[in-house]
Amino acid sequence: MIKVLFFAKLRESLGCGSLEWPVQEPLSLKDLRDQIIARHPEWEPDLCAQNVIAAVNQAVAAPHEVVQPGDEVAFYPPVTGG
Amino acid sequence: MIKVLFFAKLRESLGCGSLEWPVQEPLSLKDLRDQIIARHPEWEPDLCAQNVIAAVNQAVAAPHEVVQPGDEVAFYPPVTGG
Amino acid sequence: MEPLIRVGEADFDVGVEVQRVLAMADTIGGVVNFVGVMRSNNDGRAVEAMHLEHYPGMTEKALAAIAQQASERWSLEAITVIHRVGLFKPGDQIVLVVTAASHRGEAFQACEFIMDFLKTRAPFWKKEITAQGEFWVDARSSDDSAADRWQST
Amino acid sequence: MEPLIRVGEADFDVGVEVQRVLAMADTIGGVVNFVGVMRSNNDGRAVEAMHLEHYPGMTEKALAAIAQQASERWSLEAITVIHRVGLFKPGDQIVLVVTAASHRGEAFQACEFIMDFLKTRAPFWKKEITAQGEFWVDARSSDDSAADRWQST
Repeated sequence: MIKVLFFAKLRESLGCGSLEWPVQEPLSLKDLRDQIIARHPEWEPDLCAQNVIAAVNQAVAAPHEVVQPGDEVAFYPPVTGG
Repeated sequence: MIKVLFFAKLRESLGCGSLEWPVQEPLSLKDLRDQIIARHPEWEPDLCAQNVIAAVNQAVAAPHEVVQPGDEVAFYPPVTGG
Repeated sequence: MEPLIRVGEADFDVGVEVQRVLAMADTIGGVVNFVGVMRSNNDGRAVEAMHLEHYPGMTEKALAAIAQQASERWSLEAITVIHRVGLFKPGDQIVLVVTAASHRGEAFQACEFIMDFLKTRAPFWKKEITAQGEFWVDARSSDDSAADRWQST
Repeated sequence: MEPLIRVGEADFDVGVEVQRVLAMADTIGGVVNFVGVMRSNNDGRAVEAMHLEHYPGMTEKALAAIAQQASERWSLEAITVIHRVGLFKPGDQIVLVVTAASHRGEAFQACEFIMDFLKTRAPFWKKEITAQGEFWVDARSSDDSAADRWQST
């Protein structure tokens, strides 16, 4: 399993805050996203938006980064704190 | 009369914090200083030191600035506040 | 020098945080603070309240990483970063960054650096509540530029 | 926007001063503070206490003039300058500069500008009291350089 989290505007657009994704083998962040989109085709515009940021285990990660069972993955829009 | 003030290390070196200087006519700050030195020759090294700052009526002033009866003049070393 | 990082709903008192820092080292010559505050107006839009969401866990890590970078870059005696989350009214304090150093120049630069990176790297999101509805705040490109200028120096 | 300038022996509470500023305008987005503190050590010399002398009357005028320059140069919502005089112990607060603005960059620059000019233009003098005797503090050329850099920008 990989825990997948969505935040802020992205969470609201998808109508989903978190999900558990079944994974047996390591795969790239991009492949994980594509698998999720295959299951939820209506999420593609929001999840593939240019400005969406991804984090693996709470650190910002590039699409080619490899994730594995037990990891925590998050997708979120540009940050606006401070 | 012109009120003349000395501050900090300069005050301690001269052994004088303030004096009333009799003046009837306007004169330059430099001439005022020379008159004071004529009266207190031992003050020359301290009062003519390169880094001594002069103020007229509580604003920093150049040696050629004209002072007149009723003015307040101050001489002091470089500042070290903050 | 262990930075103090705190994320939560509780408000803060700048005076208390300055005193806490001063009690840590007697080599401090200057303390710089930044307090971020909720404005009643954003780009001409009246804002009644604001909700601040974050990514628990990652937020603390991101702030600690930014504080760590600042402490490697400048000679600092103390760093405090407090970021509030939850519901805010205009005038409420949102974020506090405290940097202390022997010399003021380092404290000023480190404080501004931490704010610039916090604005662009830490996972917080603001949603404004107005008479016209609720709106997620867009990221500012001026904040990106502010963070970018530290790369070239 | 009328700057608050205060010179005297009384201590200050940074938290109280920040709240005072926040009560003045609801367009404030960021407040920057600098607190200058007495160090127990100056260039390797242990300092037990310090006496701070000033030129009453001129001090307030000089600080007001510096605040005025800052308010002409940056878009500020509030300025506070508090400078203490008298006898200090290590760790005591000496000076507080508060600048508030809609945007943090202006508040940061104005606060640093006021400190740089205060250090080089306002008539205060420090005398350190050590086990070896009392010594007037020499002006730092680094403070002159800090003030000079504002001329060329």
